[in-house]
Amino acid sequence: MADLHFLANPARFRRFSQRVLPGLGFATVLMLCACLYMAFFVAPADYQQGQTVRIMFLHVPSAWLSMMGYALLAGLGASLLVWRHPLAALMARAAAPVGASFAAVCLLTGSLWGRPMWGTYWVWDARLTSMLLLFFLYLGHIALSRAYDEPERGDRAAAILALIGVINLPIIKFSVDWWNTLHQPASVTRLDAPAIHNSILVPLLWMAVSLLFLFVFLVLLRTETEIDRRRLENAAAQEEGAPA
Amino acid sequence: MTAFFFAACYHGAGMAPLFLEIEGLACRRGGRRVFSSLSFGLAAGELLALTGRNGSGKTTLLRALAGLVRPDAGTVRWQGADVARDIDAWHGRLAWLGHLDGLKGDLTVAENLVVAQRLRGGRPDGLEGALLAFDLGPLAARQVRTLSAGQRRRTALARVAFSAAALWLLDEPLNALDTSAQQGFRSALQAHLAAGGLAIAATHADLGVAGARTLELGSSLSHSGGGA
Amino acid sequence: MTAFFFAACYHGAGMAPLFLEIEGLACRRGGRRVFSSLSFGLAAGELLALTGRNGSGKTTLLRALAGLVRPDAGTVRWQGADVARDIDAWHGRLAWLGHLDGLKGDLTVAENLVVAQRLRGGRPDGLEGALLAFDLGPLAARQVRTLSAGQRRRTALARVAFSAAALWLLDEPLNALDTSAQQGFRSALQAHLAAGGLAIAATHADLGVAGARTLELGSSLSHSGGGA
Amino acid sequence: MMGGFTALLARDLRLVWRQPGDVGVVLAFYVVAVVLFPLGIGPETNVLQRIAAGVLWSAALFAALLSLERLFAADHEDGTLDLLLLAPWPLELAALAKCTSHWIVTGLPLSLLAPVLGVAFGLDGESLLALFATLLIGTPTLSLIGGLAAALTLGARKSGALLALLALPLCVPTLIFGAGAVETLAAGEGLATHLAILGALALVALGTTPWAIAAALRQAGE
Amino acid sequence: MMGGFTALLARDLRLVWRQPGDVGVVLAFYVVAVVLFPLGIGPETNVLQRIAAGVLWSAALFAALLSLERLFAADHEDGTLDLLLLAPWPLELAALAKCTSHWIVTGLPLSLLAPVLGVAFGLDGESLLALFATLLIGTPTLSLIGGLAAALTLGARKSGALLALLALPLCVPTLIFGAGAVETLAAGEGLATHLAILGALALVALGTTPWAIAAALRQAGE
Ligand code: HEM
Ligand SMILES: Nc1ncnc2c1ncn2[C@@H]1O[C@H](COP(=O)(O)OP(=O)(O)OP(=O)(O)O)[C@@H](O)[C@H]1O
Ligand SMILES: Nc1ncnc2c1ncn2[C@@H]1O[C@H](COP(=O)(O)OP(=O)(O)OP(=O)(O)O)[C@@H](O)[C@H]1O
Ligand SMILES: [Mg+2]
Ligand SMILES: [Mg+2]
Repeated sequence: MADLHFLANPARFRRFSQRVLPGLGFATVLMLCACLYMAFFVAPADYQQGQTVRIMFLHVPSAWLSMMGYALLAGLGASLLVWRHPLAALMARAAAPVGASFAAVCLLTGSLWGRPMWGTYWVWDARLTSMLLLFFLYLGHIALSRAYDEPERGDRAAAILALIGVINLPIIKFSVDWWNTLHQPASVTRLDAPAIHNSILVPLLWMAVSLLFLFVFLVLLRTETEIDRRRLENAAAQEEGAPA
Repeated sequence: MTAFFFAACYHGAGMAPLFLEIEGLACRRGGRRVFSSLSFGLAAGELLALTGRNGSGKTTLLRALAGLVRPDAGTVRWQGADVARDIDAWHGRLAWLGHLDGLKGDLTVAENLVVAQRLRGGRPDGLEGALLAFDLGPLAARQVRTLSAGQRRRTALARVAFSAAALWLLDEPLNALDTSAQQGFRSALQAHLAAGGLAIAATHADLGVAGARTLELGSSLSHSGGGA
Repeated sequence: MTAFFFAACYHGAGMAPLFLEIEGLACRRGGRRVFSSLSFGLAAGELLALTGRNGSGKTTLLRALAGLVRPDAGTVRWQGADVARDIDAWHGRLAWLGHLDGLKGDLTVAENLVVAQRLRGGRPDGLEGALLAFDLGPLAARQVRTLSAGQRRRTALARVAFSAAALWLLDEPLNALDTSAQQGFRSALQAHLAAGGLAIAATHADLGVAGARTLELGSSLSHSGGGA
Repeated sequence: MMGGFTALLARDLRLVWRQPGDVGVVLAFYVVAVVLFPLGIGPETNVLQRIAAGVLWSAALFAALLSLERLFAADHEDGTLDLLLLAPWPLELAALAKCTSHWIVTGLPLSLLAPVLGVAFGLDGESLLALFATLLIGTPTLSLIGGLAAALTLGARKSGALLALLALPLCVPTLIFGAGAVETLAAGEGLATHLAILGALALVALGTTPWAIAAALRQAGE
Repeated sequence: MMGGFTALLARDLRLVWRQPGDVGVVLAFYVVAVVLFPLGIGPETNVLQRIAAGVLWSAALFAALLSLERLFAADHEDGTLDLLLLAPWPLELAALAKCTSHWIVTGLPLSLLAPVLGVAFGLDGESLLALFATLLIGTPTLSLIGGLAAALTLGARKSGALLALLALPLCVPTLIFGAGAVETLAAGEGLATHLAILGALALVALGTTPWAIAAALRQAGE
């Protein structure tokens, strides 16, 4: 918490991120290359699903990251509304499109995977639909935060939405348990041992870690841009000077 | 200041003594008679100040003159011709300022003026002058929704001045204006009158223009018809 | 006239010299600083007239005092206590008149006053007096949507007078009022002050109340902090 | 405190009473919307029966959303929202009062009307009852969530569509369980779980949205 | 004369251009609305396919109506409607310009989006094309009729109730022939007659509504 307070100041955050970003970017690229190699050339094809199983290495981590991203939005929303951290608003603005992209990737890879597996690109089952709703919530967040002339008001409205929308996360997570559907039940994130073979599980987890790095990198980078942009806008506004 | 009036379009008809003649005008609102058999005339270069208590019918009269409210009886004549005959031509001759400013919050001050002029079918020449007259230069690029009440009113007044219309119909033009803006409005109005324009303004304050005529609407006058 | 003020609720605390203290208030709108480090105080029975050019921040200041806009910095104290601590109690002490009248067009004049009073948690006693003070008797049963601009403004003012609040915050109260209504407003205001009430009014015209203090907002003063 | 709540509720109901037609419009919209689907789909009864609950529920959702747009906007435009913000009692109660009046004026009549329309879709008595019960428990949630969307989009640059975009995803669980209950019944199972879930959703909405609405209204007043 | 028409059209498009998100919001609403129905109905593909055209068309109607509500109201509230009434060229053209800009901003993008969504419903290529064609010809009618309803609801208070109802029934023929065309195609018949009827409806609307809208606007100005 103390760290968070420390970083809540945009100027300090900027100094921090400038120090961290180059290294983080480098590490992300390296890890992604290694993981993609592992996923596509090292991991074995599934005896049932064949080569299509490789879609999973993109599909599952992006599902996790998009859910995590929304939880992040909610957290940032709370810290904006309760503590008025100026950075939280900028970071939420930066994170929403990134999270939305991961949600879109999950939806796309899922439906591409669905074609060979279920014989259709799309079914209206609970898991798929609640995931689509998560994507919509992201869109609503983005639209709302840009729907005001004073960006601060858009930030606060979107923060309120993020806090309410977080209800959707457990619905996504447990949809496979609550409704019997086509979609795979949890096989990695279970309380008991994972139900996936290690030869697939290990690259999957590595892929998840490197995509997490990518997520963090993108959010930090975009936050920095947001800070600069807000500064420029404020400077421009001040320059217009005392109104006549 | 006068550069953006097309003086020619309402000048030069010197033989007609009265540009605007109102005869026997009557209006009712919500079943109540507001005024009846109202008659007056206005010549080029004249200003008529409409006064009267709240609810005496100033706004109603202005709207009836513009053709926004259909009067119960009476005619409005411009250079001798009933304006109801060619209402579009009549609309082309007048500029309107209502209780509401008639501005789009999402457009900037300058865009609002240009768009309003285009909607009148006019060409947006001489924008600078209109902005200058109401001290709007520094605000020209600001979205109207971020302006204060008085700044908005000034923009609406600039729209009227910019329109180059022969007749200005103004409903409480001084509302929300600070003293320097009131001064700016007065000079714009005087320039308009000097160029041969006409103006009718509903007001509770003194407009501060020398030689203005006054028409007081009110329960006693409105029934007998108020001569100017 | 004073019959409908609950004088007791803000009287009798004679030992406190200043009811309202503003300290180091700063506000920004759309990224622009409107005023900063503004400090002043107001004692019981005092009227403060806010003046200044269009866009100088009068409305912003009033909204910040009411707690409608969150200021960037500074505190507002009522009898020594920061009003942000118990905002509901603070709201119970003030009456608001904005640029907009805050009336429901579908309700009658009397209903509007009664409802507004109920929403404040007060009892609608002495309605007659408030109506009378603003000459609204004959209009009491009319739906507000059928009123003229000035009649509506008078209804909004009657709502303020009817509220029996200790502090009146008024944004351009004289807008659209005719001379007799302005006179009526002045006497209501004077009665309020005489009963120990406070008032802050943004205005471009003279309020015509003897002993009123003035705070001029403007580019020069707003940065250094304007003493009254 | 409760005085302010009832005063606001009474005022809003009185405003509706002045224009009883406005309720009629929502109901008429509902009827037309429900009737439109068979028109688009064709008159095969078994298909109609299959989708009846879904259609009746979705149309109720749209009717509620359509009428929500002006919930706070009218107060915002005529300046009475400032008076609510300045009322000496919690704004959360004001938010609740507004949503309550919206439910009384739309949710309640829609719940009563839906079974009548259900007959035209060939639903049996038990299904009709289930429809009524789920709507009665589910529509308050719609009013609350829709009220939140209305408050969030208040100061924003217009657009009822933005409101719908925000509200619809949040209303989906209610819709699923509402329409689902009727279908479960057709499949021979009991109603109880579905009704319990709908009730739980309503309670969650009741416990969260008033605060969120109040927060949104406060920032719209700035 | 045409100068005023293009000026007004340009102004409205510029206002939208300032807020490109608003178009996105209507489209997003459309997507969400279309998604809702399957949710209520359940995932059986053959039923979905059967009702796809009806759902896609009805949702387009709702999206259009939702965004129409404010078509004239915004101008009414900020006083620019008075300026339109006082423009020195026929008010009918102004009405037409407003409806045209509404169509460009909603009808056109909806027509383009619908086939994409149709894929999710399992429609084949020919049906998708038919969907696009019928929407392209049919949505102008919706904009015109909806514009009339919007103008009528601006004016006298009591008519508001009666006349808001007017829009939906007036749009029913367009809806029936629009959704019907896609289904006819599935039944192996040609599209031509349906498209011709839709075109005729559009022409009738074009020939009548601008005058009615102008009349409604004039009385709203009183
Ligand atoms: C558009 C369609 C799809 C969507 C929106 C979707 C969505 C998701 C989501 C949100 C998760 C994360 C769940 C969690 O961690 O609790 C997930 C995990 C997963 N999905 Fe999908 N999915 C889709 C299609 C598919 C298909 C076609 C398959 C393969 C048959 C598949 C297989 C999996 C697997 C194996 C997991 C990991 C489950 C676990 O270990 O927790 N998905 N999907
Ligand atoms: N929503 C807003 N966004 C950005 N800037 C704003 C906004 N509202 C007001 N302003 C600006 O803030 C400044 C103060 O405005 P305010 O309304 O307080 O002025 P005012 O003194 O009340 O003026 P007036 O006499 O015209 O009513 C003005 O320069 C105005 O342009
Ligand atoms: N829509 C309406 N329906 C019924 N009566 C109306 C309507 N509008 C105005 N009136 C009444 O018509 C009369 C004249 O109103 P009008 O607005 O013309 O007055 P005004 O002189 O402009 O007043 P103000 O100085 O207050 O602006 C008033 O008595 C008013 O109550
Ligand atoms: Mg008037
Ligand atoms: Mg002001």
